Amino acid sequence: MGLELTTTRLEDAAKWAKQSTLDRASNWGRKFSLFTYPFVTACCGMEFMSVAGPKYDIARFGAEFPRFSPRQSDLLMIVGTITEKQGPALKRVFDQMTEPKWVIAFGVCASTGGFYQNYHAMPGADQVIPVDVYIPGCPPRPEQVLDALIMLMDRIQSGRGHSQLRTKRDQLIAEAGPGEG
Amino acid sequence: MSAKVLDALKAAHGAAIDSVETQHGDAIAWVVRDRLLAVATWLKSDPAMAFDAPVFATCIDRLDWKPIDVPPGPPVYPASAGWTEDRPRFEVVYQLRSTRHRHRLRLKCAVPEHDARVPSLSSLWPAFNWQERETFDMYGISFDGHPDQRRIYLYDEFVGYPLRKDYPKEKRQPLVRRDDLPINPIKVPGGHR
Amino acid sequence: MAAPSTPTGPGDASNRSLKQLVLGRRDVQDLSDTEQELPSELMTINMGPSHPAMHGTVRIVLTVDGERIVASDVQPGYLHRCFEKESEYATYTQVFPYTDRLNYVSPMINNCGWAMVAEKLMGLTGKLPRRAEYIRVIVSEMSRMTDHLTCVGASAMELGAFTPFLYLLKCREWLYELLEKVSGARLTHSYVRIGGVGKDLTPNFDAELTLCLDQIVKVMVECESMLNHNKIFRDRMAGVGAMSKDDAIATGCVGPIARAAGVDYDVRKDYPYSVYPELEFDVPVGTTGDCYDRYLVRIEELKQCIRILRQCLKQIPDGPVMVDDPRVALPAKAATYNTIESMIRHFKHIMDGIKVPAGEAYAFVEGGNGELGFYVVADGTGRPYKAYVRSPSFVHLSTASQLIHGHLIADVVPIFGMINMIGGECDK
Amino acid sequence: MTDVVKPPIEAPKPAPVPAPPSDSVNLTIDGMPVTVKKGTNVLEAARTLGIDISAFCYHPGLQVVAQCRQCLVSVEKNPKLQPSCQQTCGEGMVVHTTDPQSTLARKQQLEFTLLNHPIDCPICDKAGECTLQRLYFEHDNADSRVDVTKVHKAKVVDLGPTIVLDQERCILCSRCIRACDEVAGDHQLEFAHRGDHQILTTAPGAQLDNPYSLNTVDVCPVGALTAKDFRFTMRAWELEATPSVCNGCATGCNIEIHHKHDRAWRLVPRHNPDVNKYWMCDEGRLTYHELREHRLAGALVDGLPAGWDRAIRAAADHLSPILAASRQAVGVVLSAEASNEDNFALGKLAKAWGVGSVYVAARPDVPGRADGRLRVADVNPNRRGVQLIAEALALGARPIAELSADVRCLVMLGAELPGVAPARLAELGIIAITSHERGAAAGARIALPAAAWAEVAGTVTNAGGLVQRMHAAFAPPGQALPGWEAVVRLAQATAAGAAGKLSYTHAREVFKDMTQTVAAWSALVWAREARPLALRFAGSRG
Repeated sequence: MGLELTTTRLEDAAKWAKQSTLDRASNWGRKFSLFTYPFVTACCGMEFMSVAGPKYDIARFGAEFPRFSPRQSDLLMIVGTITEKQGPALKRVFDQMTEPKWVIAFGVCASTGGFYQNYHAMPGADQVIPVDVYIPGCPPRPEQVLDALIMLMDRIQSGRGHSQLRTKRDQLIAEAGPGEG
Repeated sequence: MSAKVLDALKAAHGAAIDSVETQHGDAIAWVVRDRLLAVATWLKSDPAMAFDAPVFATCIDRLDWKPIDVPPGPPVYPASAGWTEDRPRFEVVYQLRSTRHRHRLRLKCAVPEHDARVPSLSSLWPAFNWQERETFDMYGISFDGHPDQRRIYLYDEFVGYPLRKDYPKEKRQPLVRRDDLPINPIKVPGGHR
Repeated sequence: MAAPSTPTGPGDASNRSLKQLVLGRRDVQDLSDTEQELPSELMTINMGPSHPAMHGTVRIVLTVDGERIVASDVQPGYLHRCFEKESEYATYTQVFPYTDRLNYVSPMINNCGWAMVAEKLMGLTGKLPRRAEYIRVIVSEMSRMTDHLTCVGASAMELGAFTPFLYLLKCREWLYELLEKVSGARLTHSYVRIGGVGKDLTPNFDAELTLCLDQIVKVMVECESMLNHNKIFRDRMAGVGAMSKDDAIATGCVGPIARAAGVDYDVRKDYPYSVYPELEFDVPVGTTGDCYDRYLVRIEELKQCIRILRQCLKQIPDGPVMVDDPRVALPAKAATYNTIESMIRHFKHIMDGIKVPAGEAYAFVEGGNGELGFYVVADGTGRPYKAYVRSPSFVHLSTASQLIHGHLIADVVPIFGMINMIGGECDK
Repeated sequence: MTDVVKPPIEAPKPAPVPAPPSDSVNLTIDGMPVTVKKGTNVLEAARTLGIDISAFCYHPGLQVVAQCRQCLVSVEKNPKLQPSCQQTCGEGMVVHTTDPQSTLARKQQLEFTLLNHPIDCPICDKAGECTLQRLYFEHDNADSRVDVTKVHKAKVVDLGPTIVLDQERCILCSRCIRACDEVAGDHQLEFAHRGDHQILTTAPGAQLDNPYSLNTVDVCPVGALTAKDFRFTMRAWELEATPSVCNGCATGCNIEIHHKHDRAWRLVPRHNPDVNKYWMCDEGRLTYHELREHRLAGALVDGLPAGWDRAIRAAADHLSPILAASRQAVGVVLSAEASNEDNFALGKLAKAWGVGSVYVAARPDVPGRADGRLRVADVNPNRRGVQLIAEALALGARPIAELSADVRCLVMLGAELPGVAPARLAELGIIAITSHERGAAAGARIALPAAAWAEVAGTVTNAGGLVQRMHAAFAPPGQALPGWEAVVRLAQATAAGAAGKLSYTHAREVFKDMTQTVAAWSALVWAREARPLALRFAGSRG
């Protein structure tokens, strides 16, 4: 594969990545069977309940099944404020999930820290792990969450999730052989 | 009702009480630090007081206390006498309630910065166990005789006491190294003093 | 407090309607089925900080002998968002959103508590328009309902009963929609203001709430029939995590937990505030202080909430919803844009904050979990010098170690469910 | 102020003699007795009691004109209301400020003032620190009663190089006119027209261009006069204030640094009756721009970036052989622009090394600058301090222009070596401890980044010998450290550190050592650190 990898940026992996039919098929399967690990910490959890509850019903999108073991889940929903004390736990949960995995930052606290800018609130979960979709709102409305889920599905289908890209990049580097990169 | 409690307290423990005041109907008694445990024991056991229920314990850091727009006339705050520039920096506050008499009382203890200790009341009211740990965690007040004085909200690696007025609000002490982040020089707010 | 407290017997005089419902209880000691086995080593197990059965985030380091808990270290703080530090940097009005996120299951009550402490410092207590007081009670009681609905529903779900969870969540959704119509936000309302409330109720709020309550009553009948005599539910709840009356008082417990243990203490009755003296309601009190009694107390409080709400809808007068005091009330928008006087006043209120005279005060309300208080030291500026929240969850969680002592690991789940530890409130 | 280090070292003022009884008068204000010095006006007397009488035109540093009529009070046995700023306290006088008559008069006066005031608060630079806003909010707070069209005037009048005037916002208090007259001694502003068409203006064709013009912005109670330098840059209430001392010249005006987001946004004068009263010059106000220009953020070795450790090692490697060969070959340059602490630490190091020659670098005097007011010819903030330190340490310091031909290596504080020929500079191996990368420091062999004056705690000595305290307002850029700390690191890397004499960890320790060495400063104490005060917390002090 005559690629010259001059950089290891994730965006380039996306550029080089060509989806095979198999990729497309497996990504189609992945996007409709998301197993969620709800990392619920705070107020957003109430809205997460509503999303999972009868009226908004996340089951319509194939993501209703919360798995409380990170090893069995592929979507990490960070629901609520992440604090410095929580950071190691979050990172550990993320590390325990198997590839491919995706992350949604649910609410403004998980995205940027929101109006908690202080010594203990982390300014966004992306300080410690990569995030695929950010949902604004304090807390977001359930409709926003469903919208974010659909956005994530698009991303999964096109193979542009963080972990998909990272896998692709590693693959490309391996194919390019030693001495490159 | 609050006046009755304060009068009884003064009558029984005159020497241990620095001063008493009432603010917005809340009874407040300033207790000499060394006598706090004795006064509290009496408050709990005396049938006329019967402060059986603890409400909260906390601390006030008066580091930059400069009340403004104070109405003219004698100072409304603090009403207790003897307050000058070299006043103690901290005030430890205990709020008590009596289920029988329904009265409430706030005990205050002046605590200087260089000797930030008070006797623990957790042996009298178990609820103060965690409340005092919280006060220790946030203000660095040490409670003599506390069975388990550890940080409660923050982690052991945390340096300093965040609710002190001189702790910068946004001074974070991360537990997870942020390697993947774009390089931001981590600055210590306030710089070199 | 090393040993678990034995449940007190039934027959307490204050027991109104619950004594028939405490049947089928087993004594704590009977639970032992591993007593006669070979001696085993103690094991340390870590629960949390991200655990499905923990409401919010708390970490428990359990030392177990087989399945039995012999020691535990409960570690809160994973959601410490520095309410007090943030409040010192926010104006009194800007603190309302932070209070929303303390007990995020019943934000309106927190709003009221914060407003009341500022009003106490400003000498406005009792001078609010009556309509504002009634609106505050209405939204508070609705919030209390969402709190109890969530607590009961989630606890039931954690014990395997998924249907009541969905039913009760449906009720909560109705209440959220009503509160959204009133305040503009589903969950974090920031609706109450110092000196009144943000805006008036919607025009047909009366009919909508009545309809909503009627439906909730029906759903509650369904849920109670599913839970009250459900064998699994009762076996998991009754006799679990019991607390004596004396312990409840000494450990500072309040609200449903203390009332389940027989402590007849409700801020709305004992230190009446707002228009509660004009409303008729009962305070349910349990006898044994175990999880099942806590469940029953919450269910009964839900019914009392409905009773209060129906009275409020009948009694609420017309009139303004904000006190007529330029120190706290914002001018009308039209005047703000067209006259310099109102513009200045608006500017000063928003940018400098409402000036609260120097002093200190402690004001408290009956929150979803009990006495929720705010202790504020003001220095005359528009921002609190110190703001402390007396959070019932924190006090209740401090008893958890003692409540789960001697129980099985599985019992941790109902005990924590019924303590109803709310992370935002507990960790501040 | 607590952070002015007292007493002054030269010509100490005689201790204040207790005022004889005849020098004070007793009066009663709102039922409260008060004793004040003879000649005090009622408004100031009331302020000592905590009674805030509203006023626009009164300024304690300016002449009293009593033209805004906002401070009217009732004085018993006086049929008419009296302006309290002009009313001198008399023995036995009984003053009322809360009686219905005077309260109403003040309220109505405020209503008149607001009559034509534009609804500009959201776009006004003064909003948040505006006296009109404060007085309305605290003393009136009533709704508008008028429904007439406001008189319109010019919104953007360019008064000169520094100031823009909004005539609509002007409330005609004349403070700015008096500030020009009394502070700058230059009558450049005047009122024109009559009634509600009256405006503030300069003479036709003339400009407001005196060197103290920006003081008019400070005294303006509303947002009529705004500084071109500051307008539309930052919200006043979001700034934080840290007390410090102006480093623009040898006067040492007391200032507040108003800062946010780790940079200064403006400097404003801070009241000090012994130095600058309420004022400072325009040039001094604009010195904060230098804090962001040509800054050295990291250590450089031969012009290339290096970490602190590498740079210090390189400096030690460079110095040690030269020092070992000949003490005469190394020169140390103290700087009249650096603080006492930095100079003292470097002076001590020079002693420890035993170098042959010590010099003082200072910016040359600007002869036309001195005006007998605040501006002086010497534009170095600390020339006097360096002299005293050099004398106390017996360094035999000479001006840098007398640089000896033997010197092959210079260890210098600051960036400039005025009076040294460029050719000579090129052959010197310079080790510079500097906040800015310019002048001689730009060609230094090793440049160590130092914090600038607004970023560190320290003291400077003004021309009168007054030692004044500066506080750190914000963090220095990049890896910059306080100058004395750089000196300590340098000392520890060379043999001098072994003596243990230079092991300071805080400016306080340098100061303490310095006061023990410099006899004239033996009575000085290190003032407590001042924490930045957010202007918003100042609330309504406007």
